[in-house]
Amino acid sequence: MSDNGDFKPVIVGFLCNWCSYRAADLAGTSRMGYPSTLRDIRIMCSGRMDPAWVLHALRNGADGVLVVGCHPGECHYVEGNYKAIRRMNLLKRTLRQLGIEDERVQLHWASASEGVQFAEIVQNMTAQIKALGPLNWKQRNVDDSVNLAVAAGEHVHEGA
Amino acid sequence: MAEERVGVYICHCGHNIAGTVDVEAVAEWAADLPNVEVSRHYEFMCSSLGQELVEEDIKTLGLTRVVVAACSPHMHERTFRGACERAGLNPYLFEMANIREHASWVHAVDKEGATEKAKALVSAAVHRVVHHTPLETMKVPVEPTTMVVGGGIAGIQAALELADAGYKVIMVEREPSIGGHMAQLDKTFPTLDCSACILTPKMFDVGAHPNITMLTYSEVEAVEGYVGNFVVTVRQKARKVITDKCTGCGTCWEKCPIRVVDDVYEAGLGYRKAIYRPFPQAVPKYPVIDVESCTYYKTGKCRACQMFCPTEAIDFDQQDEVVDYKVGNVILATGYEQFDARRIPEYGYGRLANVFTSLEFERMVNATGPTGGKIMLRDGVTEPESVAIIHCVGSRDRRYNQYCSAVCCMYSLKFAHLVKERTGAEVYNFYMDIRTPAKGYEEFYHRLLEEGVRFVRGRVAKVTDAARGPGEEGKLIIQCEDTLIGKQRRIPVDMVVLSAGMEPRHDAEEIGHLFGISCSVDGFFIERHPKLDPMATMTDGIYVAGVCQGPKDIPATVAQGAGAAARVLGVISQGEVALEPIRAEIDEEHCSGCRICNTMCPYSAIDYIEELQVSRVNPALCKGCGTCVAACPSQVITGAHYSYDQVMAQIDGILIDVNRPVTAEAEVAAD
Amino acid sequence: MSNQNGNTKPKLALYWASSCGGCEISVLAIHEKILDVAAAFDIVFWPCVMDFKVKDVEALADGEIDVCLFNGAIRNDENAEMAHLLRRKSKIMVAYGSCSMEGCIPGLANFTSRDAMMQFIYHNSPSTDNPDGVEPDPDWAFPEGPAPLPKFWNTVKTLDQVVPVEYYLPGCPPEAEWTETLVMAAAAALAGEGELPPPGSVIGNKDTVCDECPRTKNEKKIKRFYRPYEIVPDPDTCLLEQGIFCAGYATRSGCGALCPQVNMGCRGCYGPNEGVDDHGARLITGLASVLDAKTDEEVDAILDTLPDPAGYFYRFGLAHSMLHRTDVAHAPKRDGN
Amino acid sequence: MTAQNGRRRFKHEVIDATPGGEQLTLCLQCGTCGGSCPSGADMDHTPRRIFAMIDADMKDEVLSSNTPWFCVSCYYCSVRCPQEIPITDLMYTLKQMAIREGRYEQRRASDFSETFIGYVESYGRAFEMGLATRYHLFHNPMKMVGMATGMGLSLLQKGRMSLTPERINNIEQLQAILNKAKQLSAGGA
Amino acid sequence: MTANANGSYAYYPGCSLTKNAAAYDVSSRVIARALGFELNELTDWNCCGASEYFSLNQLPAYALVARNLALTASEGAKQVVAPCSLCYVNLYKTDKYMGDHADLNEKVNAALAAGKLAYRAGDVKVRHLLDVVVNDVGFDNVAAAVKKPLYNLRVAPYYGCLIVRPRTGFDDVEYPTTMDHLMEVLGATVVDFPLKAECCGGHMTQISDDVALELIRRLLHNATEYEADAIVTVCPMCQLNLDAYQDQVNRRFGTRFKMPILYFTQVMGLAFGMEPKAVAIGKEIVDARPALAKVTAEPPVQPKKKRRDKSALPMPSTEREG
Repeated sequence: MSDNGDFKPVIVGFLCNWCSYRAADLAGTSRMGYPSTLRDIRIMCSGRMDPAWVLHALRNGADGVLVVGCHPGECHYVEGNYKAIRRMNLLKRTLRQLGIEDERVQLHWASASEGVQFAEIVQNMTAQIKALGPLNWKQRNVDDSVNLAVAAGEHVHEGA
Repeated sequence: MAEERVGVYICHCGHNIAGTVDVEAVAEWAADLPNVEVSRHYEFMCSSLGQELVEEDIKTLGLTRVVVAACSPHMHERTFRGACERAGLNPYLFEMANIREHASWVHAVDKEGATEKAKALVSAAVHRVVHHTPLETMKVPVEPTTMVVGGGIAGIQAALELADAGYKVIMVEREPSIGGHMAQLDKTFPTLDCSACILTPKMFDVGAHPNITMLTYSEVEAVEGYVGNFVVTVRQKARKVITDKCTGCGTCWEKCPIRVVDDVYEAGLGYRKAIYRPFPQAVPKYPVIDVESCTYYKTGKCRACQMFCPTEAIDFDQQDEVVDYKVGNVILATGYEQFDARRIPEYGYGRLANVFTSLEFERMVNATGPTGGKIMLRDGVTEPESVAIIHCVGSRDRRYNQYCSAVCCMYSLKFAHLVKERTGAEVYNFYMDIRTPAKGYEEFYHRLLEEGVRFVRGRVAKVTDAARGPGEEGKLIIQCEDTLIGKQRRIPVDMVVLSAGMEPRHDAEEIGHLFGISCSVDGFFIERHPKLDPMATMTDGIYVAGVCQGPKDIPATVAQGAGAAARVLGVISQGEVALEPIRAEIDEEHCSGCRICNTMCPYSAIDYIEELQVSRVNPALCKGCGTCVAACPSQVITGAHYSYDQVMAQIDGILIDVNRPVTAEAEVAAD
Repeated sequence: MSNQNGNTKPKLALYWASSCGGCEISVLAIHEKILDVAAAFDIVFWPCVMDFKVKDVEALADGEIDVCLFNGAIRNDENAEMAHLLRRKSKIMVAYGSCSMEGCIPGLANFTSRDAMMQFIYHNSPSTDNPDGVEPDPDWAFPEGPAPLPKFWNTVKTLDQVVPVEYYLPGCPPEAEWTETLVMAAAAALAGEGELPPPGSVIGNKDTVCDECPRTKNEKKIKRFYRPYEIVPDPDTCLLEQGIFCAGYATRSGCGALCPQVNMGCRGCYGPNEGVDDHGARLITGLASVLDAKTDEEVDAILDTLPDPAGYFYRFGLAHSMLHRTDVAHAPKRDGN
Repeated sequence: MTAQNGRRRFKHEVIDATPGGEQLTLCLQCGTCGGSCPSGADMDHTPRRIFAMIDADMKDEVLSSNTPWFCVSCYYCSVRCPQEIPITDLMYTLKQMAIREGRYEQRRASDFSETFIGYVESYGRAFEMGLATRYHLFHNPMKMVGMATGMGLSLLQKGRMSLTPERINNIEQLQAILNKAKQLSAGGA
Repeated sequence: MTANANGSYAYYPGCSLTKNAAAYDVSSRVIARALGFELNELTDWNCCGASEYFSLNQLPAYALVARNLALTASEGAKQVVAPCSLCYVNLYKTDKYMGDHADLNEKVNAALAAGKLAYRAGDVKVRHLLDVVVNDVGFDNVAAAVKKPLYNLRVAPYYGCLIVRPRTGFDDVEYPTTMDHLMEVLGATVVDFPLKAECCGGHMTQISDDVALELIRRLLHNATEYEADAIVTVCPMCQLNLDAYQDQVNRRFGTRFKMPILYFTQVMGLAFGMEPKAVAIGKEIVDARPALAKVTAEPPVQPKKKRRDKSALPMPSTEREG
């Protein structure tokens, strides 16, 4: 696989307040370096993760979406992460059919003490997405600049 | 929304942020974001001057929203919410962007990337904050009674602290007596104090304290409510003994014809009767009938205890009692179980008679134990001439428990000392590392070296009775590599003691579930913060003390018990607690009653209202995780402070530069 | 409006772009009320029913049509051209029915590409008999002169992705009562006797099908899915609870829960309920939430009994979804094309 | 993985060539392996010590030691290792590396393996008689005499040793598979 | 028969069973017939490589084994049975590692593809014959087939290494007991044999006499100490080392071991009432006849249970948690 040169992926992260956000904090306090590709959003629990957010992020320029929760069995809200497992699994099955590679949407676990593991997750995902290349969903599939091969169609709806 | 006036503050945090992130560029860039009224950068936002800057702007510029980009919200969210509140702005109209832990500290080698990311995070906060709504915390009074679950030394310490401070305590203990594992021990390291001598007075105090209600032979069945207002359902198992009549004279167990191995107090090394008091100093002093073993419950005959009881205290028909208790806080001190050494077959426990576990050995050396404190082989008569003590049994072993049990090195040294002192036998310690990190511990190790105890550095590969030649006949042979020599050794001994580690209670996870807290990978309860808040848990009002939170020795357990009590006293003295307003709410008018959310809530906060065919959230029970919000297929459940729209806006903000690189724009702005 | 100008009745246009024709029939399903419509409106364009020509529309002044009921998705140049033309000529543009509102069944083409579809239809389908490998040629010229065919688009669009739209009428096809509501409300408003809802409104209920569905709902835990032929469902219990995929929980009501009432899971033709951005996202989250599984493996075991999830979740709404279409270059090949 | 200076560390070569080999980084030097090993007393270095030497980049000493060759594949060390290191498999890796680098000087053990494999590759089946004769002729002709008179004779008499090798039908298929595998294995261990 | 409804298995005899351990092959087929399950020999199977191929080059070694798995799967069999522990562990390990390590799986399949074969990990369940006998046939069915119980024959069940290690899951890795129970069911007296899962020396007989003969000596010594009449094995390598090298051990250490080494299937056949020849008794080098002559028609008299010594401390129960 190629590393796609200078391409720097943008990964939108959703971190649960209790484990993974703290793992990211710990990676910080321990000064563990990882690529600046991740831009994270704090949610209370991975069980809050709404599939629409993943779709929205992918459509609007993210090259990948990372959700990190507490380890199964360790959820602060007892079993929110089990719901995340179910929703992300079904979402990924659906996205696969829509042509979004598995590596672009990942669910991982990191306890509050796993700063190292958190940094590794970001590193690995960055490398995987770099290998896949930019997603560019909006330009390629919504605005149709790539897929709409029929030139005649363009001026019609551009003019609307 | 369009009229919001947002103030943005970028913190330098000295060099911590400004050394990596170009804070000036970020502030300048943020000024052009939609709705931003003012964008500043400042050296230390958390300082009183930094906070005043925010307060001043709210007052003079009429800010309606505030964004501070600084450290983790876990560090200073509360600080800046306070600043907003002081200036008359609802504290929930504030949002924090974490550009220290999540940017400058992790991207120190990539200043450009760190700056770019800081901009994205600030933009996310700005986009999000305009969707915030004012929220009010809910204040609820605190019930001053505390429940302590577990009557070992951790629970005893916590209960006494609270009771002495003048508050009621309900102590729940599963066994017939309080005392826990400490009551089984003979001597305690490193001082070699007699365990009973220091524990018994405390047990007595618990039993006699006017502020303590002691529920022994009892288990928690259900927990409802929230901090300050829990209702805990406790099942008091039937002792089959009327405690009001019983004098603890002991006639019943003397007369009882059924003898069974005592797996709990005697760790399987001794016997008790079917009606028994676990040990002489038990608190309370009343016996219980073990209905599994008692002849009466099998055949309807015998009744020896009843016939001989001078006070007619035996009641074969006594039933369990289930009672609800209202408490404000709970301290879990449920302790540990010893690692089952049978799980390591190569050490032969259960197969080779003279392999003992450490708890068996504790009972053996205890003056009140089955051998009266004499160290002897399983035959009960032969004194060993050589003893091997194997460290790290079931600990530091990925096949079982990865963690170090923290106490085995020290108690193994204690055993070695006791063997030397009482038998003069040759003692070998087989260890990977000797860990003695506390007051007086290393000195104790040195004392053992002086006493001539032998130390072999090597984890034992196996214990066998298969002799290779005459020198090994009739012995247990320890086979290991002496790693300091680099050679295999076979050392014949008479007795082997396995220093088995500590494990979470087998039902720790269920207990955690009852109280709404979780266990870590190793099975111990998770504390709120491993360093700064080791007594509290993520569930308000639930505290942990002792080994149930992680392996520790008696001094650390006592300290944590007292610490947990102090944390509870703090809550009680405030009189009321504020509940975070982060909760879910269902728009009943548009709820279609599909009931998909009904099974989502781990706290059973969602009720289905049959007559209206809609679901409803009980705000007092809701903890705000949002899993029902995410589940709602018609999107009519709103999660306060983490709403769908707020996060959507945050995504828009976080991706603002993807089509137009921020760095390029920053250059333009800087020009 | 028109009425105030004189005695002329308001003008109504109906057009059929890329769709099956069901919407046209659904207009007639308002039965005798069609007479009221005819009485209230002057029908200026309805090529399905009467002989109108494009030049008749072109001849109208801009904005002269009061209401245009436009059904069908935008699939090719012709659809788009007509959408633009009717938009220009109409005051109120109504996306009528699921195709024009969400893309509907024609929008399923967005799971594949124009080229792959042409390949399948004209070459590979089992029933194709095309020994010369002929494909439609948009620039075909007869000896008499050029006869251009409208060009097919790679991506099917909804009406509002091509032109601005005032109102939406969901359904495949819309239920008669809502057609009636809309047309009569428009007539009344044009007569100055009432107000129309704000532009952008969907004419229909705000809740989901569950609201109208008479089946008993319980707490849900799904252990596996069944295709309709694999199971005889209990007639009184929620179908989803019985493992039959039913999109009712995340689909706008208004149909009266027609499908669930005849033991068939709702297919979702009314699209998402009020305020929802992406129908599929809500179907995914709701369904996944109630799977009886705690590990990825357990989830897999259950979901392996639900083939083609994207097909279930975007049966009607793919063209209108957040992602719009499949990125064919990275998607697994679909059967047949 | 590479070391800071760009040279691949020996440890990582060993890890990469072993399925599950990454566990090696977790070695606590406890000695359970060395204590468990049936032939540990006769090894130049116990497995534990070999791991310490691997970590110290003592490649020559490791590959020329008899330790991996004295491994009897009993897997006691693997199942007892508290860090779940696949020690037996690591021994296979070390043998393989020693052969490739021509490091192991006591050729006896590696020759036994090579002779054995030679038959498997040509016939698809092991051939005990051929193995015994060829191998011992080279290393221990005296033993051949013993073979012929003592144990070998007993086995022959009892009909437990065959004088001709058996060949599988589709030997071409097997050879194609093995050749491909060798090629892949050379490509990147 | 629980695990395999139709009682039919692919059978992988392995090279040893074709010649040196033909007794094992013969007796395995015989007892299978007696117990009503089918062993269908895999067509054109190849050598598993023993431990030698793994020493030389691991990837071809896995590919070599995987060919057998692929052949099994292509014959439509779901389970393959190997009586030889070394074959068993190689098949078992290859299947498991291909499942656990994606890289290995990919390369092995690339190699198989060169022979127009493919194998998906998990498609074939690898079983040892002992596992099939105790778990699929079950002790009750074995007991029903016993016609001549082996009363008073004292046997030391010897499992060796590879039937239980690395964790194959069907018996304890350190102290297996399934064959002990099996022997009890056959009427034999089972001696506690602490070295039951220790190494027989494996290929060390070829590399270092010093190491190998000592390992063999320990086993013979221990079994003799426990007054065993015979050692019962589940592996041709163990049988060969203990049987064929016994003479050398005696010569080197001055011992006088005369311990017959039998396959468990031979012992089963005898208990099922078969003629010794039918289960290839006589192929062993240390004569088993004197030991077999000890079998009596009457069961041994059980020694009276000694009254528990009052002073003795209770033994821990042998039940294991979790």
